[in-house]
Amino acid sequence: MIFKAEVHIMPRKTVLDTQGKAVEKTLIHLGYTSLKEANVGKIVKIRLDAESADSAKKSVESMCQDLLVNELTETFDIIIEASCK
Amino acid sequence: MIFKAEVHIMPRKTVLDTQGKAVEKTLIHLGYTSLKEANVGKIVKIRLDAESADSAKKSVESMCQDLLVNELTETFDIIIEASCK
Amino acid sequence: MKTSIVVFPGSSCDRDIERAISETLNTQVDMVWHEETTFSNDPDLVILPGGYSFGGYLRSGAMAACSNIIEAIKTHAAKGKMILGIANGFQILTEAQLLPGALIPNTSLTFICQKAYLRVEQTENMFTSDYKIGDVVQFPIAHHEGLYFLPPSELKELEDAGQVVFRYADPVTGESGAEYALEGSLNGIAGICNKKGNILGLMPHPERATFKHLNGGVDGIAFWKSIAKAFGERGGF
Amino acid sequence: MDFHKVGLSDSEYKTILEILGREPNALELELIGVMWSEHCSYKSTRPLLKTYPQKGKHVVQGQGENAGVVDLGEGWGLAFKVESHNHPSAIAPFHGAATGIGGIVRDIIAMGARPAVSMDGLFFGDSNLQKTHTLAKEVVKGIGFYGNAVGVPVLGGKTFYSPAYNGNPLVNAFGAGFVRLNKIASSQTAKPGEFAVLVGSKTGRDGIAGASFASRELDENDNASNPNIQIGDPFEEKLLIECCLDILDKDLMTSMQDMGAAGILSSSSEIAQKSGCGIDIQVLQIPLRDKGMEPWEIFLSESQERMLLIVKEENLDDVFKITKHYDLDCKTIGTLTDNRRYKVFKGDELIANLPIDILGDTPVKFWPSEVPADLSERQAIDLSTLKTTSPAEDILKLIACANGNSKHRIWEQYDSMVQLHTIMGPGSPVAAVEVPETKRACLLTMEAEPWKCFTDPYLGASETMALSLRGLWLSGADALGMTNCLNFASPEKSERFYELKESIKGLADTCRELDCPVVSGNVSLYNETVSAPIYPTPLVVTAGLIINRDEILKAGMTRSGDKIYLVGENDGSLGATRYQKMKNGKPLGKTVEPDYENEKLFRERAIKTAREKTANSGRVLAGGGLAVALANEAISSGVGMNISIKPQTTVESLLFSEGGARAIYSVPNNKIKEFENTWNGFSFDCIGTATGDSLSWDNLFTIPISDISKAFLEGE
Ligand SMILES: Nc1ncnc2c1ncn2[C@@H]1O[C@H](COP(=O)(O)OP(=O)(O)O)[C@@H](O)[C@H]1O
Ligand SMILES: [Mg+2]
Repeated sequence: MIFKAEVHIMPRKTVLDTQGKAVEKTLIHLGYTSLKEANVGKIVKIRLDAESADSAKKSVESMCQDLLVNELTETFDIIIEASCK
Repeated sequence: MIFKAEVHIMPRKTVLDTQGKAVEKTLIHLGYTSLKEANVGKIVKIRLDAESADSAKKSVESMCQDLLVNELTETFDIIIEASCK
Repeated sequence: MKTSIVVFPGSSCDRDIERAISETLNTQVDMVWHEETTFSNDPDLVILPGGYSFGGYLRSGAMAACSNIIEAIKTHAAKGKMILGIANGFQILTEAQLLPGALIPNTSLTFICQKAYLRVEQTENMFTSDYKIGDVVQFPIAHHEGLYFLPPSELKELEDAGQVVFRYADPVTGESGAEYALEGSLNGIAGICNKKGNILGLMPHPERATFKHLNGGVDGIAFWKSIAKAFGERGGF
Repeated sequence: MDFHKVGLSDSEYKTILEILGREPNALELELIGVMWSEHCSYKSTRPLLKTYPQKGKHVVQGQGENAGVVDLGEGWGLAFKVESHNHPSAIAPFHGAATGIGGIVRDIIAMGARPAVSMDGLFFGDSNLQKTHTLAKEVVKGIGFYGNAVGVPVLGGKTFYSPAYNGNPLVNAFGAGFVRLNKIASSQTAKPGEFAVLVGSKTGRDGIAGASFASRELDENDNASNPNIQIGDPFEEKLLIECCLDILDKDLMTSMQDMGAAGILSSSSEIAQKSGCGIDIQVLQIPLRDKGMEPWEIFLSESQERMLLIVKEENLDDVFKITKHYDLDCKTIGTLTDNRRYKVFKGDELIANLPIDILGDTPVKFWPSEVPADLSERQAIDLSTLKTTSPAEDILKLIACANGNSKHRIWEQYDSMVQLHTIMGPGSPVAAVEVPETKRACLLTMEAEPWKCFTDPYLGASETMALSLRGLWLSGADALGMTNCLNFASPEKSERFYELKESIKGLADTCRELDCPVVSGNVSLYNETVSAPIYPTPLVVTAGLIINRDEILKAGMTRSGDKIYLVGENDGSLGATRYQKMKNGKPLGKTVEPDYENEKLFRERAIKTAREKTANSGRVLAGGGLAVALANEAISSGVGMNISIKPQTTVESLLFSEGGARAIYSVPNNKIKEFENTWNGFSFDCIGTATGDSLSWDNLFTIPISDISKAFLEGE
């Protein structure tokens, strides 16, 4: 079965999110004064073949470790969704 | 009230997603042969003060137009979630 | 002739351009901080330099395009006066929608610093009149997001309107096109102008091809000369 | 609290008790522990570094400051230094390498100079391993990410592959900047009553105790999860450059120090101690990024992009205005005092109170030294294993091998032209940059010879240094001074300490004999994994000056019809050469003995040749010897050569030996007489003519330039 997965990768809280900080400042400069915080990360959308949602998740987790995420500086979440196609 | 918003920004289908292609190739090279496709985009997490979820969404939409997204090359989704804090 | 060079936080070619034009043009130069809302010296030419404005974060040029000075630049443009954006300056011009298109990451996904050869495709603007159509010149490139992109129909419009000024080319045959664009630019586009020909944006650095004792060649000199010519004709000096 | 945990030995702790007359509290112990670590205190090498020649007529600022400064004339100085970022790059190649560039750039700013040049010395593991390439790719990306964004061009570097660096790659970052001699900043000029001002990033938990981390061996699990990693922000750094130079230009500060290892602690204690002051620091004033940071974490944090400025009270407002203009955080965190004590306050509470000298005058460590048991084995060489059956094939292999081929895939990822002053960038044997507002040029060479240092640390280091000088002389430059990065294994092992000691001696003797003072440098020890130590790897960068930039003699300018000359002896040594290593699979045999008199004769003539423009092109012999020098010259000039020269010893030695003052020149026919006159009194020989499109050598071989070029650009 084909599954869709999304990996949300964000800079670790202990690591400075320089990009987020810059975006935040610019938004406030543009007049969005109700803004409290902005953080910028990466999103990887994946389609893959797997037996079950569980095994899809396992597979994506291992992709994260192998390539997608630098665990020294980033954290990640995986969202799995069965695909209709 | 404080709301949390997530903006998911992806390259348009008509724009070559070189980064996605590169990730795809590397993952397959690493042995993830069940992979069908990978796309790489950006995620912006925002915390903002707003009256209602609706007005929070409007505000974030306008941030996207003003700064966060280049609609020539990117598409976006906004997810709003009321924050407890 | 009066020139204003806009300095953004993170600009790094501002001083380079200042030097290049000071030596080649008879112009008074003003460095203008991005937080200004007007150009106090009523410049004839506004230059947006290369570098990493706002760290290049989010998208190159996106945050600079939100700076105070952009309104003044738009006013300047509306008067038909000259605007030149080099590298990050070009990215800022597209983000501010003063020029069409977008500059996205190189297909190599790496930064590329190399000599680049460009065919002059158009001389009916205020920046290339000292060249002939078909001339191949060398200006170095140095960018990570230099792939020029525009959706197909608009790209055709741009081409039909003759707004492509520089296209990457083979130095030997002079042939130009996508296959010579190291970063994968559509149609091999390296620089474009607006319809009126008073705004030019290009990824390669003419200022790096201006001093003969440096390692970037001298093909940029004619570029500065063209600008001077545009003023000579309009009695600008 | 256990003093061992902060890296102190029993005897060191005893000394501390004696000095203080009491037990230090936990915070004080942390502070002392870090300042007494190898990384901060140079305790194993300080006595050795003292043996370097330090004085010279061009030296404006020698060792002891953030960077050395030499006089370039017309009021300009060059501030320069090389630093290692080996351990961070091993753990996090991208961020480690990036922050390496960030760190060296701040050292240059701290001298009041505008950072103008970087170079990178990279030593990676086995080039046949995928792992090596993955790591190398990240390191190069990190350097480009930071250097490109901060707008400092990379003008050259060194890339070396060997299994000896498998678990422990080296990333050495060189930085240089131009400073008006009357505007040099110092870290030794603070006065009591002045304020310590922290400018730049907020302090976070990144890089905590990085200094002590760099003072021990890597264990195999360091990959897992290590909180020590620092993240760099080149955007902030670029603002910091402009901001500090602006403040300096307006004479609003009296002293300055960058924050490197051990962050606030080392910068504040150094500036106070070197200035003969004490300092009171208010920990609650320090802007923080993370919640709940303990004082010791704050003092030891190695958050990037921060500078410490010393400002008089009347200038504080102006300084704050300027930092605000650049949108940088700025805070007064302390006051200089006249009591020579390092005091930390948390509100009204005094939480550390140490004599300032305990942080600055750190103990020295003498390690036993012992000739490595296998040294004679390393030096033994069996010449019969070095026979060549096909010189053409061997030359192509030497050109294509990982250490011989073109590094353009690396340096094309670096902006080498920003700042509009690059005369010769990466790809040329010597880098050259114009001195601002003058016709002068500053030349730079980076060299390292790990194989030669492995088989004989003294000779290898000496040859490394001489090689860096020859490149300058050949280009027409006088040497002004050098900086060095000493990358070695654990000094606690006597055989490793021997290598360190002998290498330093080799550098010191050569610098002394050839008039090149050592103005700055860095030591990186404990470069080893459980499986193996790295090769002894002293890396040097030497700076030179040419008064008239039009007199630089470049390589790759040979024209058809030129006569090709070899100056110097026909033979060097085959020991530990690129050729020998290729044949035997490991470095064996010693390199040449230094011959300083001969070097001086070479120096005089080489400089004269450049100034009088009697040669079109020139190149010193380096890796791969005469054959590779000719091949490189042919491809970069795009012209072939007919070479005819009889070996005095063996063909292999003639073609591939290395070492000694030797170079090739291409001389136009109308300059032959003058050229030969210049080289009178030194051995020289016309060995051929530039012509055609092949490199051919009597009946030995003929190789089309296109084949050499392909081997060079595409590699193995
Ligand atoms: N990491 C690097 N960064 C920038 N330039 C480099 C790098 N490595 C090598 N180079 C450049 O490539 C050329 C040859 O490098 P080098 O390692 O010295 O090889 P060789 O020993 O063959 O001279 C020099 O111009 C050098 O500046
Ligand atoms: Mg070299």
